[in-house]
Amino acid sequence: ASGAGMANAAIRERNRLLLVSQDAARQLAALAERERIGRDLHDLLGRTLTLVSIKAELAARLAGRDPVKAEQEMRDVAQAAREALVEVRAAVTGMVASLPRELDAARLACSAAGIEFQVEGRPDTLGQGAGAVLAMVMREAVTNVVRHSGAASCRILIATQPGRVQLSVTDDGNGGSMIEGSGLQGLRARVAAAGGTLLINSGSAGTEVVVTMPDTGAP
Amino acid sequence: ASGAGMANAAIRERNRLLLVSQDAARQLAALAERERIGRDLHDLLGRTLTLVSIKAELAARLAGRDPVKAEQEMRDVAQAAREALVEVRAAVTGMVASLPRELDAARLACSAAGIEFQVEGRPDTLGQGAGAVLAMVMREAVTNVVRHSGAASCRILIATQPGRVQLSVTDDGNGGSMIEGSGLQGLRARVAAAGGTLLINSGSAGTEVVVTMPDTGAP
Amino acid sequence: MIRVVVAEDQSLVLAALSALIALDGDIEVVAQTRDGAAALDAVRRLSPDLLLSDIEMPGMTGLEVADIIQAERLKTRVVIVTTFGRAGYLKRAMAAGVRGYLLKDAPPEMLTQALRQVAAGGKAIAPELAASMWDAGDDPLTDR
Ligand SMILES: Nc1ncnc2c1ncn2[C@@H]1O[C@H](COP(=O)(O)OP(=O)(O)OP(=O)(O)O)[C@@H](O)[C@H]1O
Ligand SMILES: Nc1ncnc2c1ncn2[C@@H]1O[C@H](COP(=O)(O)OP(=O)(O)OP(=O)(O)O)[C@@H](O)[C@H]1O
Ligand SMILES: [Mg+2]
Ligand SMILES: [Mg+2]
Ligand SMILES: [Mg+2]
Repeated sequence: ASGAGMANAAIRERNRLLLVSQDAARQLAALAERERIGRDLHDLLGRTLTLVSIKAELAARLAGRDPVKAEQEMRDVAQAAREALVEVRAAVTGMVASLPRELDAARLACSAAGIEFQVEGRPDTLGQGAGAVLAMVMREAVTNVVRHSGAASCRILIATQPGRVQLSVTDDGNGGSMIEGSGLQGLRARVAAAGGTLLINSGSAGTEVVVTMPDTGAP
Repeated sequence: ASGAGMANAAIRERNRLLLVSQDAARQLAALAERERIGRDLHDLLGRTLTLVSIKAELAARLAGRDPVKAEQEMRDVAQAAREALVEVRAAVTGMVASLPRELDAARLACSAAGIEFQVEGRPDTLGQGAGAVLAMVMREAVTNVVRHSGAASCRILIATQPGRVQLSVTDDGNGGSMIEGSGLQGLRARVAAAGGTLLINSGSAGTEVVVTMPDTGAP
Repeated sequence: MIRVVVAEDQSLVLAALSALIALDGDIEVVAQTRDGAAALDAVRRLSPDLLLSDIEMPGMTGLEVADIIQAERLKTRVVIVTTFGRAGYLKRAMAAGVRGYLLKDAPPEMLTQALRQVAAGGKAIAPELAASMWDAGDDPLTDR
């Protein structure tokens, strides 16, 4: 990260600004995303659940005097719920993190911070389950490299073997205390929940985060 | 935004990096947010809608043979739908943009870009409807100031009168073509949809975006 | 009569699902259980024709119960019902010898039809879920 002709103070200033502006951009983006999803859901659910509660009430009233109509109301309710479920399923699939997408974002973050970024291995051959967990791991590990490492380069290695996959994020920075904050703790929890293992090495030659996960290759 | 001792090239480089890193941070943040919300909703909705569809089917079948049981099933369905609505509303309320929160984000974005930021008026007295639209307006207008204006300062003015509210975002930058891209177009559409008016002035002394909205003050 | 143990951790769903499949009269629910351990216990004790089970439950998942039933060579056949076809579940289910894999909100005729089919020695997989198996990363033509 040595911009030609930039004084040391200028470099430090640049790094400070990068971090502040990233925080700001992050907040804005999170807000925008929340709002978009909020609107979608509000529309979808508001509509379905309101319909369900009204029709179910109506059916309950009809049950004693007009069972045929009551039955029809209840079938409508079941149908509405099933249709909403189809939409929710589609929305959720669109939301799952993917490793290739996350690699692009990590490449951008590193390039912005002047950290060289290398990838070895094929991110696109993983099953969606393992892919989603590894995407989260990579996001947190690379964010830490950018924020804490002072590294000049960051290397991602993806190694697949039958039935399992290993991801490592290695930097050549200064290492750190690695006293686990919410970032590393959350990561550890998610990896464990998915049946994987997490290994962290940090020293004066840099930091390495290695995750091994079972991978059935299933979607 | 004049870092002492920084050459012109260095400043340009810094600005480029700021934008790139903001993009990266934005992508990362949006992904994270989507995933978090996705998980929560997935669970809430999946549970409720599944329950509704199964119980409604059961009630429909019972209608002919056991009207008392059928009625009870339908009341359960209505109850479940109502409870889910309350939960969804609570989740969505936390998601919709609010002007005070958005002002904080704008202050951060400007400070990161070295632009002085001033606010006059009370953002916290608005009704939620007007507040959400103005929050969106401000987000887009301030993003434009940071990206396009070259300004040294940005001023936000919020003026409330009985029944209406006016927000202006003024910068002292270079002005611009103001040929409307998706940013200004989207903003115009939302303001119009909410019954407000949008006015844009741009010249060599800077740019001013003024929105006037009806405001009932209702929460 | 087809004898079924039902396992589902959401008690309202458990009750409604059990009542629903018993309506036609040819299926009898011999036990309703709310977690994996209780389901396994009921299967061992009652030796039903079928276990109709949710996946995500406290303690042991429906797939883990299916693993054990297969390992112990019990005669009970397993039908899984789920709300979302999560990544990898279907393949795991197949590996555990599961015979039916359906959406919980499937129309009841489809559900009871599937139960009869599996009890008779067949298989039943919801088309929505079967399709998802081939969506990503599993193209037989791509050689890693
Ligand atoms: N690549 C790295 N190089 C140097 N130090 C690191 C690296 N990754 C983590 N650390 C150290 O480990 C600590 C814990 O990391 P962790 O991600 O848990 O928390 P954090 O990044 O400080 O905050 P957050 O909870 O927001 O992620 C960091 O504060 C830092 O000191
Ligand atoms: N405060 C400003 N100062 C100078 N020029 C501006 C300002 N605001 C907008 N512009 C000009 O108006 C154009 C249109 O703005 P608009 O927000 O619609 O699009 P954009 O910012 O280029 O892209 P996006 O769709 O991402 O917002 C900008 O490209 C820019 O040239
Ligand atoms: Mg961290
Ligand atoms: Mg814009
Ligand atoms: Mg469950």
